[in-house]
Amino acid sequence: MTENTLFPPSNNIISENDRVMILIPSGGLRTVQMKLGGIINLGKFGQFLVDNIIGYPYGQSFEILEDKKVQPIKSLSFGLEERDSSNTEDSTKESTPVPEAFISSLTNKDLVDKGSDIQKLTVEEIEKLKTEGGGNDIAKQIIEKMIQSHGAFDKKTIFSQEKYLTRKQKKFSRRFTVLKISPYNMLSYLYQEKEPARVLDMSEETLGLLLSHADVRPGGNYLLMDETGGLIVYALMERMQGQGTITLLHENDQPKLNLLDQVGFTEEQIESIVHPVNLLQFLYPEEERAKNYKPSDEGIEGFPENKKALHFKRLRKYHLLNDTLDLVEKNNFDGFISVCTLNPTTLLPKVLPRIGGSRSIVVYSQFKEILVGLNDAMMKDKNVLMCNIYESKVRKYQTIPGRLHPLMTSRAGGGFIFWGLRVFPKEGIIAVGRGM
Amino acid sequence: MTENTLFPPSNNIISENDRVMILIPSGGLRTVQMKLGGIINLGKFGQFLVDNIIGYPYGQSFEILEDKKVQPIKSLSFGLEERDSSNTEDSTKESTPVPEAFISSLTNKDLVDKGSDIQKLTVEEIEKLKTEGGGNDIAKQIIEKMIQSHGAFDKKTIFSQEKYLTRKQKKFSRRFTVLKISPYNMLSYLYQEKEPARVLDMSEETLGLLLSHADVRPGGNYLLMDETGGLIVYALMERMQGQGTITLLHENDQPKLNLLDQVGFTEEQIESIVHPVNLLQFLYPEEERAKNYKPSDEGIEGFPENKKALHFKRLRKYHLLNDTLDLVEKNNFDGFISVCTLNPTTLLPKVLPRIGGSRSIVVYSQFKEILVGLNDAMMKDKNVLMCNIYESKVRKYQTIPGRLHPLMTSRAGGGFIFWGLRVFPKEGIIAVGRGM
Amino acid sequence: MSFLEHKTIIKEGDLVLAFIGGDNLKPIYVTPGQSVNTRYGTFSHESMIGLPYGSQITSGKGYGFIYLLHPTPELWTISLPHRTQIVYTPDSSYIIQRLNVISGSRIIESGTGSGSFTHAFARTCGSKGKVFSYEFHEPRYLQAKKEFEGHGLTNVHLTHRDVCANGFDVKDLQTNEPFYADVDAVFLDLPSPWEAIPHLQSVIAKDRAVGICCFSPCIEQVTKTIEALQKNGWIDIEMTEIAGKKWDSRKEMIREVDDAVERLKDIQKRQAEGIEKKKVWIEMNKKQKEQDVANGVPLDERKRAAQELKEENKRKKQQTERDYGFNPWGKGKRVMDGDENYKWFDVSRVGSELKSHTSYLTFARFVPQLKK
Amino acid sequence: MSFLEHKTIIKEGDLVLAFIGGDNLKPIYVTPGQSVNTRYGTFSHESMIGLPYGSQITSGKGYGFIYLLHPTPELWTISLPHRTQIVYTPDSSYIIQRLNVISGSRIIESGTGSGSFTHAFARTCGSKGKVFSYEFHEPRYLQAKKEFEGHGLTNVHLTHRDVCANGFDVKDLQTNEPFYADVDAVFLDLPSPWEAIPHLQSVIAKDRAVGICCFSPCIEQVTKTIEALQKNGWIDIEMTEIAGKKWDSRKEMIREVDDAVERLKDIQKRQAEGIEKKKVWIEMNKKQKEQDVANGVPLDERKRAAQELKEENKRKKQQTERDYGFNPWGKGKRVMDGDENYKWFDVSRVGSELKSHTSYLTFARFVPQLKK
Repeated sequence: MTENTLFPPSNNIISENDRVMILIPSGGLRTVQMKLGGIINLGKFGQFLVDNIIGYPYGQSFEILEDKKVQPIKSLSFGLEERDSSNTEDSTKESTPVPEAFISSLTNKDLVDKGSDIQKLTVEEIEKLKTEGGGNDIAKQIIEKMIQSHGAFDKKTIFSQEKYLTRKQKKFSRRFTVLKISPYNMLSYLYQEKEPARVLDMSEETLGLLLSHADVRPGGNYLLMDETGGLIVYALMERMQGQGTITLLHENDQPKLNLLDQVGFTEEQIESIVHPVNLLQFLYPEEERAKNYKPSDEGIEGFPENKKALHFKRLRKYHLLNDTLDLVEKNNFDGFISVCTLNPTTLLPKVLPRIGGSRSIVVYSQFKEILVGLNDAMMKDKNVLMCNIYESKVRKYQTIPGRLHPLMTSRAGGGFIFWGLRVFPKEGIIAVGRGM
Repeated sequence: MTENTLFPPSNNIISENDRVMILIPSGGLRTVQMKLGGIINLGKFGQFLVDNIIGYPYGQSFEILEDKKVQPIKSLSFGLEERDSSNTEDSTKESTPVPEAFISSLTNKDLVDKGSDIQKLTVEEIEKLKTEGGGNDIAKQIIEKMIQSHGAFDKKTIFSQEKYLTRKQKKFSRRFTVLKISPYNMLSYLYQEKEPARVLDMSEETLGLLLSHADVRPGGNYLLMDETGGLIVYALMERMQGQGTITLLHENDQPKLNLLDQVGFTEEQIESIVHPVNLLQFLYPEEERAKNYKPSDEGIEGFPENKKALHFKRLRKYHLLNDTLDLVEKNNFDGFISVCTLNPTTLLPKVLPRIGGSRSIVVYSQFKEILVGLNDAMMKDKNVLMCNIYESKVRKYQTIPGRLHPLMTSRAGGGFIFWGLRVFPKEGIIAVGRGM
Repeated sequence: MSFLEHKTIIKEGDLVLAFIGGDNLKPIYVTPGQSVNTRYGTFSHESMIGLPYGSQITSGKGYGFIYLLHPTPELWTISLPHRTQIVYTPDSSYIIQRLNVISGSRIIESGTGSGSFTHAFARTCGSKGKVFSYEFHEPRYLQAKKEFEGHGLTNVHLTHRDVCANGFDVKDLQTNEPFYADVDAVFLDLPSPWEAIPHLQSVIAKDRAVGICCFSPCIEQVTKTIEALQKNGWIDIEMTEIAGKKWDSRKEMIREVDDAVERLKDIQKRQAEGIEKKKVWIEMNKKQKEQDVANGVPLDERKRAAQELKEENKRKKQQTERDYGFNPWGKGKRVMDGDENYKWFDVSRVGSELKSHTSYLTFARFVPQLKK
Repeated sequence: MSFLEHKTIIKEGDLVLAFIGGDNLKPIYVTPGQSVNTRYGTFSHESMIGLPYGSQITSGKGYGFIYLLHPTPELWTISLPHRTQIVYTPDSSYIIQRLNVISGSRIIESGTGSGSFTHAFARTCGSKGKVFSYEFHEPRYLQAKKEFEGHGLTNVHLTHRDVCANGFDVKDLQTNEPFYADVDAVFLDLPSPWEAIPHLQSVIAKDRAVGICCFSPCIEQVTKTIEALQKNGWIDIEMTEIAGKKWDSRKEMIREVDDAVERLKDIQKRQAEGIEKKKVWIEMNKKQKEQDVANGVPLDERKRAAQELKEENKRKKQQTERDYGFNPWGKGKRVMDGDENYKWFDVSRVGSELKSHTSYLTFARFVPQLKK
């Protein structure tokens, strides 16, 4: 319950030891730590020295030059996007230019589609170019080589040529943006890195919906189940910035919070707000409190340093669990958030007595069918009011004036949430007036 | 199996005795019959004499004049839509004009929202105007009266004024369009008239998806269950235009096809393509064939006319059922379409043996959850291949250049379809290669 | 009572949202002597004081009830009298998430409108953050001012101004001294955001990346907004839409084909019995007539008896018609959803109307050019 | 074999779609001597002749199989080598429905593209209708021509032409005589439909209402299309989008909270037993050492023995780690979906990628002005 704890990253400038998110032209994300003297290798997108990007604000984009140097650039955009920008003088300087010597066709009428036949440049040749060191010049070389060896580039329309170039630039350009790490982009990262199962298939917009429906704010005391390795804990911590408590209910011997290390939290920062409690402790707090071992401080002065440290650590653990059990037994949590795969229909009745009046119950599931069962049960259980199932889906556009349209494909799924309010019904009321 | 039967409406010109669909400015639909000398009463949208619209092509719009006369107009559109039209000279002539004397504000800044307070015209006054006979002039009068008595019309921006006018015009203008009756607009009509349950909540786009997935074409022989009172039968008949057969499986003593009368089919037209068969006859064709009563034609020449007619009707029924049972026992239907509320998971296995190889199985349900159970069962049953659940949702736009956006609200629901293909698996195959 | 922190017990003067039914929430300030009137009864404010939030209370008459809910921005959005188009939770939650609004964030919001989104911003920024909200329409400005004070939104800095004409620069509300807003994120819900965008430069943060979201219903507004953002140095411009859906759950009866077959057999059996009965009845009538004629019963007496018999039969038939025979799905009975005498599917359903569009959301970022 | 009617038995020369798995359909013309090769085995064409459509056949090696499917426009769309952007079934079915295409309809389609939509139009128009299809790109035109002939689409009238420049007027394919197309419905899938719209006047029906659908991916194309439609007298212009979705069903294991509690108890019990065992072991080691020292066992001999014991224990521990103790959800086991030793939810799921946009569909009608 410490106030004013600064959570990572603690400032708005790329700083030594920060964990940062790197966005590459293909849309891919990576997390890396800013170790002075370190070299960040982006594979075919090049390499750069950490020292060269320290001191820039988060959000800055760079182009890789020779010798692992970088040059700040305005943004990652290419070709089509820049063409439509009003300050074209600036942006064409930054983009890989369309070679002017190439002829284009008015329509694609004479273009024969033969797929890979048309690319005379061999895979080996491209691979060789890609592995060569150096900066964005290499990308320009690759793309120019590809155009030269493209049998029918001049048969394409200008539009098709631009589209082709943008695609190649996204594939080869040695540029990147440094983003401040956040739950939002960590979720994107986890999803993209083919681990949707790790985040139970949750989308960014569903996370946002969940946080709003749960009324998460600085100073609240929430009960949370988080099966994502800490992403939801992270999202709450970011919103709360050290004000309030998160009682983390879990089903294992220890809570799994590996993601929090990954984004740079220290154990102390975590302990200052997160109170872990397992199902046994949560359901039988008195029995488990009795088992809570309080280390004796007899003869503590005479202990060697390491033994003293161990003693204080054990004492801290003892107090943390006691404090947590106090929170549990108060039966007044400011909300319950569940992002886990236990059957919510049997779980929720066990949790409800611990939640404060008029506070939110928010249960996430990858599958609507599971929440239909829960909603049905809760409509009968009079302790939860205004039960419904909600979904939020974002639809992104190709935002190029003159070529505006929704993206042709997007990720499916993203999950659903159940939202209801904990209430205290009177006994023996005739069901008149409840507009169900 | 008669070829070349002409189905109603039999031509493209509004003709005597046709059943037609009337579209009114509010978007509402009505079905009426073109009885010569008849008067069609559209309530507050006015009245007109049938004779005055005979001979125009379907799709024609009209404005109601004095004395139940009409004047053909280009379209139903108003205000905003017309403003953006290129041939404004034409269209402003047709639309209720914005009174030019009214002042408008640059912004809505000074407009105080008080809802109904602002309308000084009493409800009674409007009601009185609405019930007055006459043509579109009345609408113009009502709208001008409303503007005059609107306390803050001059405080609105031109855009708000136009929006207000369009809304009022849609509410009061005495205009209409005559549409050819079709399954598409009958479905819209049934849905709009607050009978979504009658069509099992099916949307127009879902009907389209169902017909395509079922591979409905002239000449096919389909097995159909239709709990909508005949809408699906109608949709198939329209597509097939008398070529092929529809075996209509139903669970009652008689099939319910009241919708077909409503759109103007004769009994003969229906009998020429629709073969009704109830569940008992379908499941036990031999036993039911044995019970099929063939009227004796002994002494037929001596019968009085009415008895003779009855005899031939009975004979026709006898043959129709026999033909239908032949179709059933051939086990070679060109597809199965189910739009009914029987549990599909237990129904489908009883129907499958009657369906031809590689033919479509299409099952509609209002609820995805019901089809999830079916899909699951069919993935285990090796007799149906490529099972999936499909949904199609149309999103309509306010199609006014300069003010283009999706409609703010649209109907929810619309249903889902299960689609799979009937196949003949070999016995005892090891499940290698089926990429499920 | 404040939207920035939660209370457990209802006190005099608190804002309570009375749940009447469905989405019907009635905001009330607890005032002794006053009462809430619904069609289910009257509920005195006094009876609410001292109860925990979330309590159910019954009306004086003892039938009918309401629940006493603690206000949150999301519930406030539901209960709100709609003065203008509202930013609903699917949109507002995504905007907050994507603009990375957290405790301590400094936000610009224009226009204030009905003030619903202001509540969500204020809750999320907390007492360490700040929401600069601008409204050009005076009655709406005054209404919002009163509401924010009543709701304890102490972190909202409300200004009555047309930002398109006069920009975003702020003054201390007490001293009237201008100060630097130093804003992290901007939300523009204006008919022509492109007129406001050039004015942002003087108020946004100079030492860190700033996010923006412009909220416009029409596609043409988006096009102009994108142009203005590009012209003013904003990058990573992306237009999006949010589709929010809400379902309820219900029970749908399972109708088995075997039951349908049994029902058909039953109908046929009853029809056959009917034909048999009719034959018997005709035969009986015939015999009666012969007998009557033989016994010399007068014609009109015979007619009257026949008529009586006919009516008697009609009555009987009507009674049998009300009897559905084999009736596996409770036809004609009042069956409650989930009745355990029947089998049920668990299904879900969106209400009859769907919010298919609210507005286009155009996001962008501004990254200050810092020299190393 | 033809897309316009269905056969029951596979004959030589027929087009068969071989179902390999998932959405993988391989079109083959049944030719004795040839065979289908998949990674599951080889399937001779000869073995297909005489079988009913829908049959499953096994490979020569006896393992692996394929299904022999009858082509339909919808399956053809799935199996098609994607030469151009394809109009998928959710869009094509809605367009057919809304333009009221039925047996006997006369349709214009431009461009032909990969010819997938042509199949659906031809199937629905039937032998009494006509599809006028235009393709400006010669290789695609030739490919389509060959395909339509092979597929028995006798009602398709294919023209190699740039309709934007040269309009829609048709000539008899044999006699080269111009004739009146008399068209009921028009579908334009062109980069600039506004250039083609003015040419429609001479080919559409003059005595009845005509429908049109323009298929364009970008919003700016729609704007230009609407202008052209208005200018050319089309009415009731409405832009729409179709969202099509496809789900499969699967089983998700039900994990009960009671089992989780039991599992935690079990873990704690085993941990306590572990601590107890460790204590016993330490005590035992200590005694052994004292004994060994007392017995004068040399130091390296004692070290070797201790090392052996340690390794033995490590092996044992690894074995016990593989034992999950109370294991209600089959952790570490290969559990098949729906295994009856566990409880399951029936759930549905869209594949990992969603088609979120194909094109905007702009519909309009043209009503001829008939004098009474």
